Amino acid sequence: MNDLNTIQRKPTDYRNEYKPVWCTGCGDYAVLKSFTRAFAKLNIPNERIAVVSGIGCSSRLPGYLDTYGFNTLHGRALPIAQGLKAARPDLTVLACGGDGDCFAIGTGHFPHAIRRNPDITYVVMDNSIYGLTKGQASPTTSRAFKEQKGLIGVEEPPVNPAYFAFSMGAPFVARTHAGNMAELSDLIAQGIQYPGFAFIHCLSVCVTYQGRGFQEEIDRHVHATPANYNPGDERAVFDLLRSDPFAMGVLYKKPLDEAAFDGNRDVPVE
Amino acid sequence: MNDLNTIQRKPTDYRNEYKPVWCTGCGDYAVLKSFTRAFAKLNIPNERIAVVSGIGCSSRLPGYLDTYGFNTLHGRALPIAQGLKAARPDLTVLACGGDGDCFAIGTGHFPHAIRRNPDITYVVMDNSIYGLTKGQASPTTSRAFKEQKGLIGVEEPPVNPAYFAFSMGAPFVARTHAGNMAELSDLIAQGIQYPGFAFIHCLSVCVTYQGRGFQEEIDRHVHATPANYNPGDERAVFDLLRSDPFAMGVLYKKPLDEAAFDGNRDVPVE
Amino acid sequence: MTRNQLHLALIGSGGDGVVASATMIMQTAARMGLYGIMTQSYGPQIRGGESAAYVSVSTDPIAVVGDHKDLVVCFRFSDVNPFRQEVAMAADVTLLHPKEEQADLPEVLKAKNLRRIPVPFQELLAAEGLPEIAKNVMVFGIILQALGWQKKYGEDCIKDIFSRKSDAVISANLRAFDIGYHHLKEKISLPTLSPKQVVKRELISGNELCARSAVDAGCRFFAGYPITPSSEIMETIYDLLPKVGGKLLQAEDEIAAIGMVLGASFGGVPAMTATSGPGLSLMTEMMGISSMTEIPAVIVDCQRVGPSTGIPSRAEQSDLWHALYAGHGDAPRAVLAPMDVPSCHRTMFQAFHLAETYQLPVLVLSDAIIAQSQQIIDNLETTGLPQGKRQTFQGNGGSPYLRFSLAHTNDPGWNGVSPIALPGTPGTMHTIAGIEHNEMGKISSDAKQHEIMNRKRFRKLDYLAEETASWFHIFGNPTAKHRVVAWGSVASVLERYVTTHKDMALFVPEILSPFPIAALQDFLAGARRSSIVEQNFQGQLYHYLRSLGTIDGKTEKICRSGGLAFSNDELDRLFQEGGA
Amino acid sequence: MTRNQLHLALIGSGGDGVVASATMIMQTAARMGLYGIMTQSYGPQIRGGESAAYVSVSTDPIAVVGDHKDLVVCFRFSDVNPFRQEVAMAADVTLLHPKEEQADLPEVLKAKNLRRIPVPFQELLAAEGLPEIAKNVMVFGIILQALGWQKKYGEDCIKDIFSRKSDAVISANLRAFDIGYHHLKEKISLPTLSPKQVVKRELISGNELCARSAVDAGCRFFAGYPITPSSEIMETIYDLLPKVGGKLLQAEDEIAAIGMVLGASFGGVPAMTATSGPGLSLMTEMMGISSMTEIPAVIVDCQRVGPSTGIPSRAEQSDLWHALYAGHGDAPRAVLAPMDVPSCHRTMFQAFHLAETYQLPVLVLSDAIIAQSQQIIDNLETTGLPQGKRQTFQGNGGSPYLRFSLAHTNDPGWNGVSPIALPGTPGTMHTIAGIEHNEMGKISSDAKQHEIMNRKRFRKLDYLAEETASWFHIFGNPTAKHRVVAWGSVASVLERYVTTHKDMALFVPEILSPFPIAALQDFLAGARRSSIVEQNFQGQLYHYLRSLGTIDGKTEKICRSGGLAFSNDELDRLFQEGGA
Ligand SMILES: Cc1ncc(C[n+]2csc(CCOP(=O)(O)OP(=O)(O)O)c2C)c(N)n1
Ligand SMILES: Cc1ncc(C[n+]2csc(CCOP(=O)(O)OP(=O)(O)O)c2C)c(N)n1
Ligand code: SF4
Ligand code: SF4
Ligand SMILES: [Mg+2]
Ligand SMILES: [Mg+2]
Repeated sequence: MNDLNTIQRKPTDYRNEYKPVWCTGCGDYAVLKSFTRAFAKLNIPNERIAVVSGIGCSSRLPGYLDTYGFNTLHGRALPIAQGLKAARPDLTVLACGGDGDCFAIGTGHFPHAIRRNPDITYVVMDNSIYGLTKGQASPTTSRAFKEQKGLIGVEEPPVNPAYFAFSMGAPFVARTHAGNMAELSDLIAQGIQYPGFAFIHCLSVCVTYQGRGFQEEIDRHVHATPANYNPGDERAVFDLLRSDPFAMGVLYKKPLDEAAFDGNRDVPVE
Repeated sequence: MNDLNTIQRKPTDYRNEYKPVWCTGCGDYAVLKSFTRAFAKLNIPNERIAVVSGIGCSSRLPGYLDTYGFNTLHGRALPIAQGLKAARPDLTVLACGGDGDCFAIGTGHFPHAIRRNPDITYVVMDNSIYGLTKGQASPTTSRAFKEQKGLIGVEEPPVNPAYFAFSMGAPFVARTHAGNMAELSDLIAQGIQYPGFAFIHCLSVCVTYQGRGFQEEIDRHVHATPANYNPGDERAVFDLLRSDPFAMGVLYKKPLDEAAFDGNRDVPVE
Repeated sequence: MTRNQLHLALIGSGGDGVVASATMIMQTAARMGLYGIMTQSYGPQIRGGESAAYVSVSTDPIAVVGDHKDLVVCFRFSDVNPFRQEVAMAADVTLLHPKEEQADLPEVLKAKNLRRIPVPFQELLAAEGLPEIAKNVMVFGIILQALGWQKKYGEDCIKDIFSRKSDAVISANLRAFDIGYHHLKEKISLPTLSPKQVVKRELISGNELCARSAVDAGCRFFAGYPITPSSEIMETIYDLLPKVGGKLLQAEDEIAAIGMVLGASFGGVPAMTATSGPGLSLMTEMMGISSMTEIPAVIVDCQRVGPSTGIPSRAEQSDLWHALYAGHGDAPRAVLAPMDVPSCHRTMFQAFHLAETYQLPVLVLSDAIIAQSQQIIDNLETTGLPQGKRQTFQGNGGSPYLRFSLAHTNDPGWNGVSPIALPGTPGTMHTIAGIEHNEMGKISSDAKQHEIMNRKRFRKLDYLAEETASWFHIFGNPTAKHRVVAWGSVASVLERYVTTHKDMALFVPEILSPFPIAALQDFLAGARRSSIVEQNFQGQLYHYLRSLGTIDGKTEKICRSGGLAFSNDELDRLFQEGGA
Repeated sequence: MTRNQLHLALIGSGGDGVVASATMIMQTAARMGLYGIMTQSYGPQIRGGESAAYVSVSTDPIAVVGDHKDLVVCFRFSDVNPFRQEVAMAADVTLLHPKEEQADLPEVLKAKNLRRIPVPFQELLAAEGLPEIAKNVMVFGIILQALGWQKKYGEDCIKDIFSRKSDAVISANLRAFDIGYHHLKEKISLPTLSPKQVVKRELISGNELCARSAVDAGCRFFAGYPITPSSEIMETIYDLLPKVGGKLLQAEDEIAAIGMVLGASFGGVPAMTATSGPGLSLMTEMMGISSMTEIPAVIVDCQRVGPSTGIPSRAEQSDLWHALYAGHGDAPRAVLAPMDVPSCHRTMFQAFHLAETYQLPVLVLSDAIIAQSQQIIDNLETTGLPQGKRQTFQGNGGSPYLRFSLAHTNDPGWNGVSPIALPGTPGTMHTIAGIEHNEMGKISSDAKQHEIMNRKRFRKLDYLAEETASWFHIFGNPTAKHRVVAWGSVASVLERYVTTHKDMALFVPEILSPFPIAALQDFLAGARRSSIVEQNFQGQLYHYLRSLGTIDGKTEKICRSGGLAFSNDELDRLFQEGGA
């Protein structure tokens, strides 16, 4: 294994030469950049990183990284990432994908990944729409937007991703948006350093099917968690998560020693 | 349709002649009885009832009722019940199954059934074990029990069913145990009368693979919710659900008018 | 010069509006009494990347886009590359391209008698102060003039499209159209198409028609999960179902979707779902319980390139084996396939008829080409189509109800179907299960009972096969020496091919399982040569027909992976080479 | 009187301990140098209902439980009913039953020269103050005496079983054994079995052996979800993996299980899962991405009666079509099948060899009989078994790494496999996807590229087929006039059958796909009659072999639904009737 400190890698060192297929203005470009910045910040050797995604516009992300990657099946990033991490705990494993990928077809895997608490950082790029299949309502689409666009499922209230993760017992829960690359890359880096399952809910606009109103709404409402907010106080977390979808930053964090209950993290399968 | 009030049905009127395959002492016998008592209490014509289950010991329950029933696939009671209820809102639809059925393979359907909030009463018979497949750990098996029996998944903390349902937004959440048929049948009746998705977490002992210690522990700890407990106060619900797995009764209940947002409940598909 | 067909291609990228212009041409053709078909193709970019639209207009019904283009509009030569395998030029093709385009002409756009016409698209708009967005309407005008079609039809089309917009928008677009229509000073010598009858016809895609015909055939419940290239079925039926009192649920995944369908169908409501390969694979376990519990379900699979995620937007015929054989255990089912857009209508009636009549799952294998093509079609007849209803049980005076009654086993006329008592019916309460069971539905682990129930379930297929023995088409001269079998969108390519190859006849099954074996045997009898033509790597139909004993080693297997329709040239070559 | 086989049945219900007693007999036989096989059967009740254990002991290796019982212990005549189809009496069967049993002898227990011995089980225990729970040990003693086996072996067995218990427990059980052993005053004239060699052999089930051999073959990761009749594979490998540094995850469902396997395998670790029909159906989509991304995976399917939930505890061979054909798109795979318990060893080596060498999914079709039988087996050899390793890429000095390199396409010796660079390897970073891709793994929607990649993926199968062309067995006289093909547990029933039918030869494939076609053609050449025998309703192997062109309509299809093993009598009848 390379010594972490011999060379200092730049964000661009983590990008390969492929041009993303995303639409101009898609939030996912910023998420891609934030991944590379987080890697550079931690100076992780490219070959030690593996990023596993599902299917969706967002799930194309690993294909643009100069790391190992597996663009798997719709909804299945987490099982595959968990198998990889269990067999190869020596790798830095991340998972990523869309809101549909995680909260529709992938719903069943999410609570169980959280229960197993592997040392994986999972970034959900939430554009509140099925982007790749051209704009159907996803589980996070707001009722107002569904009503306005005539999408199916108007009666169904949206899933609250960070609250879902917290309720299932995720030890590290954060939220930000693609418009804030500094925060996003910092949170990804924190997630990687956190020795358990780190969930990062990242609002990322789909300019084509959600429209720019999504970003405008984010920009209008976004704010940091209150100054006195304690992400270790579960009652406070409950109150915030249920009431405020625009508070950004680390929303919940279990003390490190409680989080890392798998003592055997760095021994790969023989 | 029969007039509800012409005859008064007895619990035994809802049992067919088949002898359950359950082991002697299995908690599911009492659950079956409680179903029939709830039906009799509400005096629902047998033919208006449909009970949909998954696969497991517990999922055999519909086969012993003199109602319509569908013993489906492992983990799939909820999608099938939802399709039935959507197409035939004139029926009283219940779903039932085991902890594995609901919280392992069926996990992905649970939050979405809750979001759609159909008028279905869902009884999970939680023996904290995979009964039918001979005693593997389920998502609700306690870590202590796994450790003691050498079951797989010792590190994984158990799922908290009532809290899961509440977090996902279920408007009616109750808990009891098979040892308390009076309460169970009352809760099932309340669930049926509630005009939205009613989730009933019923601890039910598997004498064969969990052993009688399970029932003893229940008997030792079981208690009603505190006298001043308000199942409409979400903060209080949060506190209770996270701290007390043995409080029994209605744990959470949304006011009726908020719950019944599907205005069109009784018109079957033409 | 008159011809009866003309083939156009529009190639560009985001903002060029190639699909919009092409759609306007199609709508105008439909209004004029012409027929036509249009397909689209995309580069790798999600939106805004390269895209192409192919339009063929014709005086007679046409189901396949023509190979050699008579008119091509290309907005950027560099956009052509992703489509190089699917466009070919007629010898005397006319090419319109921006005046500003400096690059060398790409190989694919070259032709013997190419007529190259640079057009100052940008300038034309700017000169009139029209916004960029009006470009597609202007291009529509240019093409209409080139085709020699009356201006009035184009104007009507625009008024229609923008009917819900302000007058200002309408007049701006009419102006853009006008500029385009009068731009070309010298007349392009494109052949003229004369409609045989001036009548307004309908423009519809295979997916839209699947949805509409399903509702016409009695579908009252739909559950689905989006997936390319099937999503428009859900989107269309979502609009239609409320009008007939039906319901729709968008599911959290495909397992839930087919589960909801089975729940609704258990309730007595004809129900369906639609998906593509990955979703179909996920539905495998549920298909089995539909067979086992004898609960009808209709599943439309819009096939795309596989395996796995494959190429989502491109057609292949490689889900056949899955449709025929997938699922643990012996699980009866029926498999149907439309061959073009209009035949989706008949197929959906057949699907609901078989599912409801025989109480089993019915798969409909469409594909990306049929699903996504926009075709101008004639009025569709519904009379004469099979429209079976589920045989329900209303009580027989006292004797206990047997859901899976075998009472008529010894009656040779019995088709294996037991009347179903729907929830809500008094006196016939029962529980069904995917576990093996006896007549009453009671769980049984008795091996002999299992054999008896298998016989019952498969008996239905025997009778179904009898009823569907005539569900096939023959094209060309049935005594021709070379006999070919094809299905799905490949069949319509071959239908076109045999019209110009008089030594060939074509057999197209409407039902793939149970296969109309006797008819195929008749068809093949006396052939000097026979070929199975399909678009998948392994020759799935070929091996299936061999497994049935219907063909032997002398029949040729002609197959290749999907992604591109066969062209006539390629078929020439393949038939010359002969199959494996 | 000496014989080389004896067949026992123990029938009772909860508390009778029939399985425990039977297991002790098997353990003693293993200790004495005998061979044996034991299967179990249950009534509908989850636990505590009727259950039966069938034991055959033999001086030679034996893989199939004998049809006609020489000794039957029946604790309650009313318990016999669920098993009436699967037990038959030898003419001179000895029947032990409780003295208290008053009912008439059930039909199935009757026999020409039946010797009926009432035993006061209850009294015997009570007289000695022994608890009810000791009954199984006492019964073991009675049987041992009846078999004429030395008391010492029985005592050793008991000491072994209770070795972790207190001395008091051991001595109480020895006492119960002693009472039983000396109970029968008159000698039962059961034939004596003389072991050919006094050696202690191993008693193991098919599932246990699958797990152990997988680990021996290099498996270092397992993920699974419980399902009958496969769960013991997970339970056994859970104990074994930690000893070799491997890992196991119990998944939330089968989709997650196979997903975890693919994740581990992507990491370079040989990995497997095990399931039964319903779980296999759920794994369909994941199998496709294993084919597409060329990531090895081993999937064991312990087949049970289908479709749907079917009969979970009983064997059938009806998942064959699913294994061969399921999954949308053209997706290469290999399919193997053991024919009895010991062959699971060889099969698991073959499975890991093929998966790792050819980078594709390998299915192993076991069944409920093989999975659950307890068999006394000889030491298993590992030398000589295929043990391929994955071809990894370690860098080649600068030129860019191509995950799906086609560089050797024109080299006729190239088997289609591209070396894989594992995560962690510097300089070879890349992303793989279930989407169609080019050599580099980059996403491509080019139809020609798709054809090229299909060729690459299927080229592996051609070379694999060459390597596995000899993976089959022939039993009996290969020139016999009647040639039979069978696989899985049915093959071992036929293996036994052909030993007494000298006019028959049997072909048993170890690999079902790609099928050893040439070998089968050789085998069938010159046959006067040929039959495919299998246990499913549709004749899945038969139709598959026809689809390959390996057999024609003259070969008989002999099949029926599963649930019960073929008996020799039934085979006589079936061969007499001839197939379809
Ligand atoms: C099994 C399966 N079902 C459906 C699809 C079609 N599909 C592809 S991506 C997608 C959803 C995309 O939404 P999301 O996950 O939010 O990602 P986004 O494109 O918005 O980034 C769907 C439904 C599929 N590929 N596989
Ligand atoms: C797809 C599928 N996977 C696995 C199984 C095997 N299986 C049957 S029941 C069951 C779990 C039973 O546990 P639970 O749901 O808690 O019900 P219980 O028997 O404890 O009442 C499992 C894993 C199955 N039938 N189908
Ligand atoms: S469709 Fe939406 S999510 Fe997809 S690339 Fe375009 S903007 Fe991004
Ligand atoms: S195994 Fe357990 S859950 Fe199943 S019937 Fe027996 S006691 Fe009940
Ligand atoms: Mg999205
Ligand atoms: Mg359970």
